[in-house]
Amino acid sequence: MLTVAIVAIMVTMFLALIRTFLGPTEYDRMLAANSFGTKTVLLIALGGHALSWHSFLDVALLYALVNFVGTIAVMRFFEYSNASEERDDPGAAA
Amino acid sequence: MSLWDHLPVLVVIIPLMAGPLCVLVERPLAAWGLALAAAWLSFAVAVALAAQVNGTGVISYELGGWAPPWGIEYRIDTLGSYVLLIVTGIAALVMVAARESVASEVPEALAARFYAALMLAFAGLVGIVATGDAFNVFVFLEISSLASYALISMGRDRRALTSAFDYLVMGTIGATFILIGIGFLYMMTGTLNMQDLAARLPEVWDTRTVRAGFAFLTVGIGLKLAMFPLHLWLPNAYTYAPSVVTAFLAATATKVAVYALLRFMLDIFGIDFALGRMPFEYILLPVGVIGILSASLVAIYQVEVKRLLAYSSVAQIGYMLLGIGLASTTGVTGAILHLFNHALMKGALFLALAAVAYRLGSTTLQDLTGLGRRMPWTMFAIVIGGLSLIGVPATVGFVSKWYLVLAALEQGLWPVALLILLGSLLAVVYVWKLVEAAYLTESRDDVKVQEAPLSMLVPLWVLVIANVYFGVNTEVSVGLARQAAAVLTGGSG
Amino acid sequence: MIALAAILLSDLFAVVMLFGVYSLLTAALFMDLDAVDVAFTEAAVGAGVTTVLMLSSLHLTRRWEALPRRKPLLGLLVIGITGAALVYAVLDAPLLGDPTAPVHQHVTPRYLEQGAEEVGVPNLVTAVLASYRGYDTFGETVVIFTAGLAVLLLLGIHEDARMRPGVSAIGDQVVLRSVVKPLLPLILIFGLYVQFHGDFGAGGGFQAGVIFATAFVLYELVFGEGSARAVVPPGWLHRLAALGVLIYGGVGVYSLLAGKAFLDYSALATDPVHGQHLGILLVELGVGIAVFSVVLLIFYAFSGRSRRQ
Amino acid sequence: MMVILEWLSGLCLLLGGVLCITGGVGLLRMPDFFSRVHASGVTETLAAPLLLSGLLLQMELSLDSVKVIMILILVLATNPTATHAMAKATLHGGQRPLEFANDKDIGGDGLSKP
Amino acid sequence: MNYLPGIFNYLVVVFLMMAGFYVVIAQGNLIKKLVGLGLFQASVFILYITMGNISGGRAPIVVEGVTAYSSPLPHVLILTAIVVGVATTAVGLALAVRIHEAYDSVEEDQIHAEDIAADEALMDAKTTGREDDRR
Repeated sequence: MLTVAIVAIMVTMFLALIRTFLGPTEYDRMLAANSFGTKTVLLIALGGHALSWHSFLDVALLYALVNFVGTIAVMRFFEYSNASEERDDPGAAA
Repeated sequence: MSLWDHLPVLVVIIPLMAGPLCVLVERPLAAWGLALAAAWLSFAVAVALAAQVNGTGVISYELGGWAPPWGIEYRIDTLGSYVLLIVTGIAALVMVAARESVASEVPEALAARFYAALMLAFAGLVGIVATGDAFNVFVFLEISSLASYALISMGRDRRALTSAFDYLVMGTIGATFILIGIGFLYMMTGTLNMQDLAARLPEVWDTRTVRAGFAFLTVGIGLKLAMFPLHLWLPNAYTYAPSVVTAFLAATATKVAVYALLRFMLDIFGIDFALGRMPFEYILLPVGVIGILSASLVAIYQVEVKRLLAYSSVAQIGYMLLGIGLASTTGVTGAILHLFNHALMKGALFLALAAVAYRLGSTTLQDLTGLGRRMPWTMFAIVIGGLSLIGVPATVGFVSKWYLVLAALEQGLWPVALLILLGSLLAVVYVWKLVEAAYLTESRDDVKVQEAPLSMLVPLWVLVIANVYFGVNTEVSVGLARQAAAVLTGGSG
Repeated sequence: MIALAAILLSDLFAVVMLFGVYSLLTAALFMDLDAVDVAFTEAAVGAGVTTVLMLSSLHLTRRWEALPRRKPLLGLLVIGITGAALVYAVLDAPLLGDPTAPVHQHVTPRYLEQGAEEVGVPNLVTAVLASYRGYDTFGETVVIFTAGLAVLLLLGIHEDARMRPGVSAIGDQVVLRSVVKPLLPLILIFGLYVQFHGDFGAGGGFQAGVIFATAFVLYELVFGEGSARAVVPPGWLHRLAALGVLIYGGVGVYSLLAGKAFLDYSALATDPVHGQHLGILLVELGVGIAVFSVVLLIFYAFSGRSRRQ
Repeated sequence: MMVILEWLSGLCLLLGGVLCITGGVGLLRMPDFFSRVHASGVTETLAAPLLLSGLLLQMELSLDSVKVIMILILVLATNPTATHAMAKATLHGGQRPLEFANDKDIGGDGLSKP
Repeated sequence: MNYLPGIFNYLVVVFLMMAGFYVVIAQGNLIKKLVGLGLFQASVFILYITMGNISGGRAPIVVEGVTAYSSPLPHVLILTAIVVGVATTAVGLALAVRIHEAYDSVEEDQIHAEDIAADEALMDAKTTGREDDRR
């Protein structure tokens, strides 16, 4: 079952990756990257257990943290930046 | 162990610790005093080290108390102590002149941090020279480079920023290449200690990995060194950096890179590998010659004096590469001598320019017009430095070029010897431009310009006198250089 | 593959996001190659610090890349040569995981066999990092300090009257605030754990410093510029960073004065192994302080700029 | 007892895996940002605890299980928050869900304008 | 992934390295250059870690009953290198920000164009100034 779950996570990561490439808006990329990050956390937690890595949980914990902070940072700098010139044309991301 | 045994590490640690302390004290004057004291102490340690090496031979120091292949070793031989002397000496002199110049070119609020960065750049360079561990070279290289990027960007012109950025990109590529090279060596030998590497490399000489590692190291150091086709970052960086920084970096940074090249190529790989199995001399010779000629030619057309001298630096680096490429003891002696001499001349010239910049605010050829009468001491220093660049007898430039020509003739390379002379002729042209502007052109306005302050003149003239002294009395410098070269080339000749 | 996309996209924002993802993947690869500590650092640094810094500087500069590009011919040529050299080199390299490779034959065995006894730390990476090659790590700390100094010289930290605690830059995200608030102490505890658990598992001063700084960055991001500054004033940070470096160097100087080599921790206590332990603890603390303050300093410097435009 | 645990954990993992893929497909196939947020956010929030508790059931009780619980808490706390904040940010940035594409008045924009 | 043929990992590294290097050389955008630099360095890290790996080994943390560990030395080197890398990136970004403030652009071509324009303007000013003197 562990293997099945790991494969499932990998597939999802791949899907999220495609979404990150495609865009089309920065929000989609943000979302996909965030989702990708969460999946990485899960992957490390499960995979680490399966392959009995040392102290993989610390790493997973750190990932979860970094992922969250990264997402917040993206929002802070791209959506709530007080400078309005950043908002020229969000639709043209692709 | 007494303090006497700790000299190899002290020479690095003193400036390294002075950096953070400078940040802590915050007042510019205090920071300057601290930096000055650290630089002079470091110089004193270097002198003591040189004496020690002269007396007892190679000094090895085990950092952290771990024996070499496992821990990091500091290893100082004749060449190392020689380069240490140059670097710390120049730093000590530059620091004396720094106060006035920095006060005029750097905002006061940043001055303490500026000194801290200067100390760190200095410590990084010294660390590269002192270490006997390949990876440690990379670490200290990055300390000095990061500090120099910041220092260069402190120039007043906005182009200082772009030139610092270019330097950063080029420098990081160079450092990464060095990292790749070290990685390949480590992969094949399993060790990072230089002596150990030298002992273990012959077994794996014939693998492609080692050859590629050699190539990556050469290119990487070449980038840092401003070897001819990779020199593009240097002129801008030297032109727009604050004058003190230019004086310091021009006299030391590239010299340390040349040292690293010598160390890696001749010491670790060994002359048999570098010249026997790899076409090292066929690359270095033409690169050196083309570098000399083209950079000198470009220098002739510059109007900004700092940039002119920067191109001349690229040309002088060509001479050093040429000396290494000649691959004989005489050639390497010439290269090491030129390393020493060039530090003296460029130190003097850029310090003189710092004085000019201090009084005038800029250093184009136009600004120099008529300065021969207004700032006689400074301009006379420039003239002597220039003569030394050309290689006029009784200056240091003559000595090293003499050895280079000699080395070329030894191997029957007449054309190379002629090209060296041609390079000197080109140097005559660009130095003449300076002299003409300073003495033979009428000044166009009568703004009263005073002679530079004493604190700048004294270190300047110490360097100038050293230029002449080591040009006349060649015993010490040539003796040391020959000794170092003999060790590097395996005592063959 | 991600790298390719990074070349092709001209939206710098997307490029940076992909860089973050790429660095997560790299870290996962490191995990797979048994390099736990490296994965840990890469995740904290590559995916965390670098991404946040790149985002904030993008915010300060242009988001879109100008379209006309230069002809890449020369670049391709250089890359072709370098790539060829690399492939050439790699053909003779020992295979992945080959136990007879020189790397595993020469210096490494001593670390593996005696490291645990000589240094008294089960995590050999920490043992090598802080003791055998402690001087490199000292250099590394100085590099970090230099970077902080350089950023300070370049950007400076600006006190802006508009930066009061409570004025949030991120708008009115009530949910976000209420979730982040209880999270912060947890992060700090995690940081402490990483700092002091480094002897036994993955972690150490560097990673802990980053995690600590992350907590404050998060605080500042969510609760507005100035709120973290009220807790840790920017004016202290460079002193704190200098202090971190000096702690490390101080340990070295102490052992030097005690008659041992620079950074020989056995000088710290009568029992050498005990001294090693103490030394590593102190040194890691110095690294942690320096890294924490420099990362936060750099973040302040960037975010302070953004308000000034 | 052990058998039951085994089965339970297998079930959790399986369910979690399925949900995960569902979320991934949703993320890829849904037509606009808000439905994508929904697809990935909701499934992820359930999938992560399922997977982690599946893992927890397989492990022996130790410090590691505490860490797993920590991760669980962290993911549970941050994930919905992040998706929520993102959706809100998107509204703030001027995007509208497909159905309301022409309706300018909805959304939390009024609140979050600085 | 340890069963992959031994050389494959290296080739991936080479590919990544070239991709990063290409970005550094061929791109005109300063920030993108830094991203490329990051890629370039990260690939070197993988190279080092790859050589430290040993098949059937464990992470180098001493545990009872385990004999094969990966070599800790490359890990230590790369830890240092990662830190150096991020330090460089930070300084580079700070420079890019300052450049943007000074030139209002982070495109290399535009910056060069502005520099040349500024040079010419300076020259013009100086030559006209001289002519004024002569008059």
